[in-house]
Amino acid sequence: MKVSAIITLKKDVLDPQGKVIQQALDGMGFKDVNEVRQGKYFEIDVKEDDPKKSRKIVEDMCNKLLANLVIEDYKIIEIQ
Amino acid sequence: MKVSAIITLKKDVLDPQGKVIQQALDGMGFKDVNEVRQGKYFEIDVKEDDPKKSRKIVEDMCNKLLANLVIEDYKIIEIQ
Amino acid sequence: MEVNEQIAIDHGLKKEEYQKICDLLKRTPNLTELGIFSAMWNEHCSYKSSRLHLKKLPTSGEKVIQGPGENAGVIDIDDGDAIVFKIESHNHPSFIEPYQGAATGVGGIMRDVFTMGARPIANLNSIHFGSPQNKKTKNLLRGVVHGIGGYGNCMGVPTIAGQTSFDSSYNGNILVNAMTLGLVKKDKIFYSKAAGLNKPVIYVGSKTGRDGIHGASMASASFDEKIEEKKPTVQVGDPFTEKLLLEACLELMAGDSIIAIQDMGAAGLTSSSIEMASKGNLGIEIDLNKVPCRESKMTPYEIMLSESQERMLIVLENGKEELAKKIFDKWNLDFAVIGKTTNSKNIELFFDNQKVANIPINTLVENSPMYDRKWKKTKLPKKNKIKKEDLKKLKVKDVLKKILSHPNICSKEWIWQQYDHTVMGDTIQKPGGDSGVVRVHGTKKAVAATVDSSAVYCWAHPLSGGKQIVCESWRNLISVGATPIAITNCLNFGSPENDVNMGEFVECVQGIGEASKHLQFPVVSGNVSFYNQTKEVGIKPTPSIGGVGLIKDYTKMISMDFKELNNLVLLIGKTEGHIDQSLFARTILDEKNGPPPEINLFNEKNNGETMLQLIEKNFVKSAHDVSIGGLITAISKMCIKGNKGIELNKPKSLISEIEYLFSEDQGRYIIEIHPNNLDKVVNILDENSVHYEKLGKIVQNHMTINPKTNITIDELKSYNTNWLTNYMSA
Amino acid sequence: MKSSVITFPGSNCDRDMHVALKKFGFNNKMVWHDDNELPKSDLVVLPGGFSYGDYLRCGSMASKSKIMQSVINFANSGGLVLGICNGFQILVETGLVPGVLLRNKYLEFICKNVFIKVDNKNNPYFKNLDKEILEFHIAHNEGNYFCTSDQLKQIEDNNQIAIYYSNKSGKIEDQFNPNGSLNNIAGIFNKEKNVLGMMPHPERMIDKSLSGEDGSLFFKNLINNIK
Ligand SMILES: Nc1ncnc2c1ncn2[C@@H]1O[C@H](COP(=O)(O)OP(=O)(O)O)[C@@H](O)[C@H]1O
Ligand SMILES: [Mg+2]
Repeated sequence: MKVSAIITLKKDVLDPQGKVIQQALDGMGFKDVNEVRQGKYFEIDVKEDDPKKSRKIVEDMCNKLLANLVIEDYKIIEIQ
Repeated sequence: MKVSAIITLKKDVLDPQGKVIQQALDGMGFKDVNEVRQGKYFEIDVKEDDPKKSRKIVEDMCNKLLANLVIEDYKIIEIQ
Repeated sequence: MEVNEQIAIDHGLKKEEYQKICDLLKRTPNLTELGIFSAMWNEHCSYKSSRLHLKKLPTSGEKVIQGPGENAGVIDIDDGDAIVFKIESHNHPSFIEPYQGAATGVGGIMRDVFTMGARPIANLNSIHFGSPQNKKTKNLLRGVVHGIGGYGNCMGVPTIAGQTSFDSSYNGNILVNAMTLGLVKKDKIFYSKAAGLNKPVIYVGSKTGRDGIHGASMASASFDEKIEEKKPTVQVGDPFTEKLLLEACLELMAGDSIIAIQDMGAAGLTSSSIEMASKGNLGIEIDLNKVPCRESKMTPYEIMLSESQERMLIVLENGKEELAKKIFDKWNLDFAVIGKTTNSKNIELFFDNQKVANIPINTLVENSPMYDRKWKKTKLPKKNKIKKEDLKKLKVKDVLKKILSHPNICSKEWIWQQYDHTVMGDTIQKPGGDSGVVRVHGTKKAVAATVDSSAVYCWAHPLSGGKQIVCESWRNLISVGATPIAITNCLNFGSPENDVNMGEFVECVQGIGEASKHLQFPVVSGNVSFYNQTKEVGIKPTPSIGGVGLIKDYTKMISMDFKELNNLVLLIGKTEGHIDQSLFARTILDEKNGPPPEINLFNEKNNGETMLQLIEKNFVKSAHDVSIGGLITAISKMCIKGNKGIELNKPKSLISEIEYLFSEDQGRYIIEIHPNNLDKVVNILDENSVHYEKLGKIVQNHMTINPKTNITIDELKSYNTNWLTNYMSA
Repeated sequence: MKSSVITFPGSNCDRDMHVALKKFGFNNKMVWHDDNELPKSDLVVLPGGFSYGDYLRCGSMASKSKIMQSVINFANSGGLVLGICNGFQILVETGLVPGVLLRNKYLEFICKNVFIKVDNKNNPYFKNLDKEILEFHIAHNEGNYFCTSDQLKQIEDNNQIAIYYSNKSGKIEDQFNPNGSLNNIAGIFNKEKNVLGMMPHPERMIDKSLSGEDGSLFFKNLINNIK
């Protein structure tokens, strides 16, 4: 199954990327932006047909490698 | 409103990052992985209360800056 | 919240310290005040366990413009030019989040340097990891290297040298020390001493967020088992903003608006504002509502203790606010007038029109605790009795292969190839040599820098170990033809509350002091990192020494690669065959006891100065000092780099061949000279009573050690170059 | 000969480029990204570095800077525009040269000397150069050139490939490819050959004390061609 996960910086952690992108958007005329936060997106295709088990596997990957839980959170957004 | 978008590499574009992550996962014992693709995730908070208009604004941002349409696709995944 | 003893203890303060605070204030502090005390009085800011001992280091000299006590040390390199440099640790954060921890370490040390008005021109790093077999090591190494590169490369400052080692004592506590050199005109150096009343206090750089609150306290607490659950806040580095901050600060510094400037490092706004006021013997008043904040509803406590990166505090001349603002606007950085200097000698903080803190500055600085901790002396260990027959059984080639491919000897190219080492267009010796060398832009001069440490020697006998690193630093500079000028030191130790660890500290510092005094190689800046330990066990004592030297004419720089066939190779210094604590003894014989090699400071100085004479007279075609791995390891590296071989003479020495080749006696160099100059060189060596040997001559692509041992240069290369790359890609 | 080097926020090879251009006889001006007008120039250089921290895609935000409109107009009217490293990435993002630059294959920043083979001398940059193979220096994280197969065909049909990664004797093979770049491509022209984007840094090789001197050949030849 294909599992999609997003990893974002925790709320109070500085997001330098988001900040600079917001400034760039502003310079291009997108003035009405409160905030931009950037994160990572993963689409992981696992050899597993059970959605629950697939989710479990990808959560495990997030915990062990993909996310650094000191500064990041993850969320599974889609399983198909 | 807060609009979430994901940007992914087009199918035929090599994703070196995804590949290396897959190898790393493999090394950690996650053997049953067919493929890993990495993308970007954006959460953009715009001063606009209409969901349709908010979507339009963020699509515009993706077209003009956030995505490089030669190699990337974007998708709005959530508006709230 | 009412402050009480328990809350103080939770802030890392001791019971007695809390009592002292109440006595000094003659009242109970409020929470913001307690936070300020805890930050100022913790080990990281107050040097409470180390101050007493650091005082003994020699810190002055003919070339010293500024010794310890400022953001960084400053030395004179003639013609009105000066070099600002310092080394800093970022150990704990790097263990928790290797990429961001290392990155912000590099960012922090660069700020220390450009705060003084200097443009950073070179970065170095000293990084130490657990054993390669430890399952965390690989990811930590990768993360740290990416972090150092990620920050330094983006800043456009070349990383020109460093040091990397592996030892199981770092399994639960890696070391990441970053060093920066900056170039400044002698008459344009900026200091952190405020002066004058009612001068505007300016905040510039990034906004303040909730990051790293209590980072400084974290750096001063040892790791316990629960560290992984603890999730302390680690800062995220923003090198792009720092690059803008660098350019904006230098632009403002070109004028005459600044009275004092201080970066916000550990303990952020707290320590920067207090230090500036304290040095100027002034008071300071800050309106916390004016501080640019990233998050809403930040409290005075959070604002004062935040360790958000890429921020500076400036005391300006009156009337220069507009001009300064214009510059920071141009670079898209936050700018705010947040307060002023006062004559109260207190730090006074206002928030929502209320006074939220009022503390006499001397209670935070002069009255901070200072401890004379208990410490244990380390006796010089007894020499091992190594059986000659055991050594005879070993094949030189097998041993050499193991030594050259040892993680602590093998080529670190995998690391430094990820660091931009050529940006700025002045790098004339890249990583991989004895020192990195950069030209002083637009002049004939060049500056050499090296960073070294010898944890094994320091562990076996801290006093000798301390001396040895200073000597090694001095040798690495001389080997590239630089006259050594001064050092910076980063003292990485276990807990000062443990008398063995404290003893290691005291005696290493003593050793560093003795050597630096004898070599006239003063200490101009440094940093102490205690509590590098997991549970009760400290790391091996690991002082890192960063040395800086000057090459007057960069065309006379020396490198270690063998240059020309038929040239002669000489060994400077005496080989006694000291095997204990050598890499050979520890890895081949598995013998971990015994004393480190003896340091003879008189010979060290004499040999080094004689080397400089030979270099000055253009006799030296290539040079390399002998360090871990011994004589044959040093020669092998010169062969590999120069892609040439050597035919070694039969040694006249009485010691066994293995001892001759792998012992780690100190004060030695290998040099290449033209045969026509042999007599002249020998004359100079004799005149200075320097011991030397004729080792052999340079030949094509093979190394002949004795009639039975013949190794091709390609073999040597394969031993030396593959280990790290293979390890990282496995 | 007049040249202009654009400084973007985060550029860090701008000074190095200035030093190199001056050394070989250009009268160079530094131009701020937020300016509207380019000074009169025979050559415009987009230097290396990390414009806007490379925080989105390399070069993407710089390509939207104010000055870039003038640079694009200058290029479209036949002016010479040279993009080095981050400058190449900016050119790609403006569409002045085709393709994109992805993360290096092994996801590591690479700083080292490489050999490059000059493929096409029928242009103002390499005309009259008396060497085919140069030793250049690279220092980048995103130099992995990529384009679609249709684009590749066009590029090849128009002779737009400027330089390839090769070995010392000019062999263009996978093992000499430092970053996974498509067909070992290290630099690309626009159709008209007045715009050149390349990853290597000739400005770091202009003195025998540095990593090498082949950069000097490049600049000397360039100024002679412009004269
Ligand atoms: N982390 C690092 N960063 C940059 N260069 C490094 C690093 N680690 C090692 N090096 C380089 O590798 C070479 C070998 O280091 P080292 O074995 O400590 O040398 P030596 O024994 O001559 O002091 C040196 O040139 C050093 O600058
Ligand atoms: Mg050395």
